[in-house]
Amino acid sequence: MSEHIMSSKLYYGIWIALMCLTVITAAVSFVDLGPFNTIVALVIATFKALLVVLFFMHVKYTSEKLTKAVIISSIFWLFILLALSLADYSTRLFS
Amino acid sequence: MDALYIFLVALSSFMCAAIFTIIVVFAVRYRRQKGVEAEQIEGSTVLEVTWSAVPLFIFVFIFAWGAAIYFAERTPPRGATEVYVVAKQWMWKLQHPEGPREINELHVPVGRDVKLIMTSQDVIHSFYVPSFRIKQDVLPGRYTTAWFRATKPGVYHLFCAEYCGTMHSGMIGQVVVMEPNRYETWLSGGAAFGSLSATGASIFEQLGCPTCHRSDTQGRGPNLVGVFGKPVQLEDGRTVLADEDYIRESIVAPSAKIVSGFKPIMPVFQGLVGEEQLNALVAYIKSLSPPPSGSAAQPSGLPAGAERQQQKE
Amino acid sequence: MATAAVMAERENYLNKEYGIRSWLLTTDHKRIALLYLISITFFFFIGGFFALLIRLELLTPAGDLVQADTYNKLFTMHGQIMVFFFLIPSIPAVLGNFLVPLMIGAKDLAFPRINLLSWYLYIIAGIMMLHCIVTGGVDTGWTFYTPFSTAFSNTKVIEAGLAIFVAGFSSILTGLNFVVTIHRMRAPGMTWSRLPLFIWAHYATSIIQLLGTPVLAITLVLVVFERAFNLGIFDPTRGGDPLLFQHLFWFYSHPAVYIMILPSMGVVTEIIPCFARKRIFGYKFVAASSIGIAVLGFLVWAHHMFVAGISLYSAMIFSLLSYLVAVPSAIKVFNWTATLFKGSITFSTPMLYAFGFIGLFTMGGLTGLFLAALGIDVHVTDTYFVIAHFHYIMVGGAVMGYLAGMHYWWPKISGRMYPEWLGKFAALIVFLGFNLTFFPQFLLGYMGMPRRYWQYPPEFQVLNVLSTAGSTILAVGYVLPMIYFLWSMRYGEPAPDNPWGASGLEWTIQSPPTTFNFEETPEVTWEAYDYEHIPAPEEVPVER
Amino acid sequence: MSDSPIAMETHGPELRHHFSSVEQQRDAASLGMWVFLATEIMFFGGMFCAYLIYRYWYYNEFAAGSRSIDIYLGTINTAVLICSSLTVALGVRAAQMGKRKLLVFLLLVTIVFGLAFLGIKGVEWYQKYEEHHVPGNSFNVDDIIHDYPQIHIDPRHEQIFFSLYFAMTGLHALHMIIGVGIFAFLAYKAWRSAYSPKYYTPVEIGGLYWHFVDIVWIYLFPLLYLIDRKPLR
Repeated sequence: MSEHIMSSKLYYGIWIALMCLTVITAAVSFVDLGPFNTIVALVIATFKALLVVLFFMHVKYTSEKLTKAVIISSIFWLFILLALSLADYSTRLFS
Repeated sequence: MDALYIFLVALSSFMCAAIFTIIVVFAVRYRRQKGVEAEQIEGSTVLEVTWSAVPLFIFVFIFAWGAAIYFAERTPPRGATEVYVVAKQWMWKLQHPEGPREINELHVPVGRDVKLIMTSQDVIHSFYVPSFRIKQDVLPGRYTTAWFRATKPGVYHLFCAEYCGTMHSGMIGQVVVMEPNRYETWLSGGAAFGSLSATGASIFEQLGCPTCHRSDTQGRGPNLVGVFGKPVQLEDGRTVLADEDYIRESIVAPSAKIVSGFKPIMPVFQGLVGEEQLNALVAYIKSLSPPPSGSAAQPSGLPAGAERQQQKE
Repeated sequence: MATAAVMAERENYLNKEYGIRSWLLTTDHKRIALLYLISITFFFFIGGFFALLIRLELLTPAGDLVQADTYNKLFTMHGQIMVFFFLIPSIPAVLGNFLVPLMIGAKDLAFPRINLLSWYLYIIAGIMMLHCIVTGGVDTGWTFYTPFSTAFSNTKVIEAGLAIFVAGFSSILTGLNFVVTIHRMRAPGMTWSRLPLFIWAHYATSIIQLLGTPVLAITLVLVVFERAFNLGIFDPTRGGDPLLFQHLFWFYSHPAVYIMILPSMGVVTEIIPCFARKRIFGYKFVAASSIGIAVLGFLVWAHHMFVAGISLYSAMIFSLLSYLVAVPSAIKVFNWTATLFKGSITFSTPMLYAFGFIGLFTMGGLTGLFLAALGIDVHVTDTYFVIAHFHYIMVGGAVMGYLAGMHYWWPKISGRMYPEWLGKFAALIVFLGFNLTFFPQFLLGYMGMPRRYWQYPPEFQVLNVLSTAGSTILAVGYVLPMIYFLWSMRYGEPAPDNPWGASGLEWTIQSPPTTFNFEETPEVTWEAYDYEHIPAPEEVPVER
Repeated sequence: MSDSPIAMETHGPELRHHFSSVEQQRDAASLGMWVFLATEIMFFGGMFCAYLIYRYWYYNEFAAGSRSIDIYLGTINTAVLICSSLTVALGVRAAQMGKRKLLVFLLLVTIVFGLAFLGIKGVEWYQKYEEHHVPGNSFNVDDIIHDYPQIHIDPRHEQIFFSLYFAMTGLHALHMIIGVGIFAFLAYKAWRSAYSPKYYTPVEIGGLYWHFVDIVWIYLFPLLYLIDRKPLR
């Protein structure tokens, strides 16, 4: 799988990016963006998670499609759970 | 819905019969015989697509039919008589708008639309009258509704259909459907209970609600006249419909949805008023709005003895 | 017999080592399969005993045999044991464990020690469950509906919940092992389109186990926390929502039905081609329908909640999706039937069970159409109609498939043949007993008898008596195979390597197999079910 | 295990009998961990589902509850976990390159970060305990209600927030504890020279687990700590 040995510089770069994003997300939460606060927080979290998955967990360099399939399908199933549950909760008021 | 049921029974019987016949015919016709080799067949995409698509069309048709029935079952007609139901382990309590209260027994006249507004005091129950084809879970903490129109006089089973503890199977009762004139007699044999909304009105007074909820715009609380069934603008910008659940919530947890322009100062009545009193209050507040059509609560002075008065057919 | 002597000399996984340690510390997938077989049989008979008590209580309308509380515990524990301790591990953990490596040409599952761990987890869970039963039991229904389970029941909800939590992990580990094994351990040439459909079915099952079970696990954790620490997550008096529990519970528990039925379908898909001497009709569609069921099965859970107070619109969505999942099941039934066409059919015991499976599964599936139709569901849900429906699927389907598979592979597992006439007789008894037990329950349900009733109005009695009578016949039908399987282990005819003239790698090796299954890794050059190249049983030269 | 003569001659001690090659074994182990992580996503997913629905219903209580948690401790803890992920990634790299001492050192540093995280988490929980914010019989949020007179707060709904807060952070902490255990085992084996550039699969899949636990926290942090920190109107 990860025959590829990545340079430690890249690891430090990712680490700096993650630390910066952490500080940014904490700081931004004190600014009133209306409904965008949540969106910004989640976008930053997703971006951080992507960095970890792609670089620290080597998914970017793996030739294995299966790993990506596993990740995508687990996210898809989580989406099923959340979306179809919310389908009930968000329409209860109408009926 | 019985038409759909019969259709499905017929369809299923047909499919079962067809598949079983085919299997039996194949099994006999192609049983092992000396010198006869099996013929290898790969499969056929045309056949596969056909027998996927045809059932799918039938299924969508059944779905649409079933959904239409469900929609009708879930949408009470305007002007239905509203009976409040409180379920508890292991008993049904029913409150008529005219005032009488019953336990494990519901008297209704033939041909009248009856809407049930139900809640539970403890666990989940389910109001099930097999003969009327209605079933609805009764949940604690909120209202669910069901409706029916009885077409034939008689005594029908009322079951609890959601497992609710030790005496789940003892939580049964009956729905007594009467000719309208006998129903009137039954009603007039009842107690001197005021109508449900009148009871609600007196509870409203007792709890001191009118000090704030005045019928002008000067009260510290919103004016409740005409509020039911209308959208309400909330303090946080949202708009909700003032239905039974909203009124109920505004009594037990008043500050959850504050009406725009008011302060969250109303005391919490959670635990201070029981489910039946709550129902009465809700019925009273509903009566302050002009009813959609004629049959809402009327002031009444019914004679004594309505509750538990039994008139078996 | 000379053959017996020869057989006895051959080393196999059974006689290689003796002693309790060699079993309890084994990492051989075949031995673990047998450990599972013994443990699930034990739980099957406990669950079955409860079922008989339930039926006896319902013989009369009055609640006279047991107390109401006892009755409630009986149906609760019958459900929990049968679902979590018998049906879910039944085919995957016994036949799947035994056969998945054999069928794909592997020496073992990918993680033998995790496989053993999963059995130990199962046993720990089983002991917790038994302890729970003997110290008072639990009465919430197997569904654990809140707030009854969290705030009102006075029984051992926490212990039962934790037992099922642990059993869930056992199930997850089995599924994980299968997925990895099927991906990574296939023999050279064993491409995806050459896999036996039994493997496809287990692959689909494993997907459900992996992605559904954790949701049940976390839900039970929340229930246990709520009960233990007095929280309010599912309690409406404290702002919680009991329907949220139902959503999370059924997110697993509906797909769990497919955990039970898919492996059975896999078994039947092996048996029918073998005894019809034919390639399976429409291999690709049968394989795809397994995966289709696994995926679509996750989209339909709220059809258990049509009268529970969910919104009108989501009920419509879930009803429509429920019909979609019926399509792949229909495809399978049609393909099995088509496979018989122009075959050369023999009526051995496994084939009889397979026929029984198709019949009962078809009825179970068609009655599912009733329940998915919103308008009708309102009337028949939570009645005996539902009981009958899911017993047709789970007992008529899953258990019939399990018995079919046990008979089919018993020669491979034990190296002995069971008595054929007794097998056929038992198959017949099971089929008749089953229908007599459960068909009347469809009628009861339509007449309006609610489920979980300890006493009932007298007009329902006749059908209940029929049902109880059927259940005793069914019980005999289940005890018989156990007796003759045990008998055959000592006295049965030694089994040849391939008694049925079946295709598949598991039949190319000796019966019973050696510990590492294959002397050398096989190279697969043929398609699945190539019955034109395999001689039927009599034509096989006698084993010597 | 090794009594099959065919298997014996072809492989070293780390290859188990039923695999035909080291690559096959490593691929199997790696896929196994990824599949396990998929189940973990669904495990946390159930709670995320509950969180989502109650946050949608009881936004005020969630916002106020979120404010009452110490954001500085939360941010520091996020940073600690990110640092630990870095040391894990560098550790896997050290294993790939066969630097035994560096590997042991990095694994130990990871454990220290893990324990630091748990310690800070403990401090945070202790604060909540002192403030009677732990759900249960002594639960009391009068202080929160007093702090935010502008918004209405229902103590029962506040309790749901804190129930979810403790359930989610608690299960995450449990995963951290298991992770520290795994890494202690890995460090011991690494010190005993069990790993080499040819065989470092346990380090790699242990690392995958650790990164996953880190990712869960990356989501828990904004969802629990940062719901609404903006100045009150």
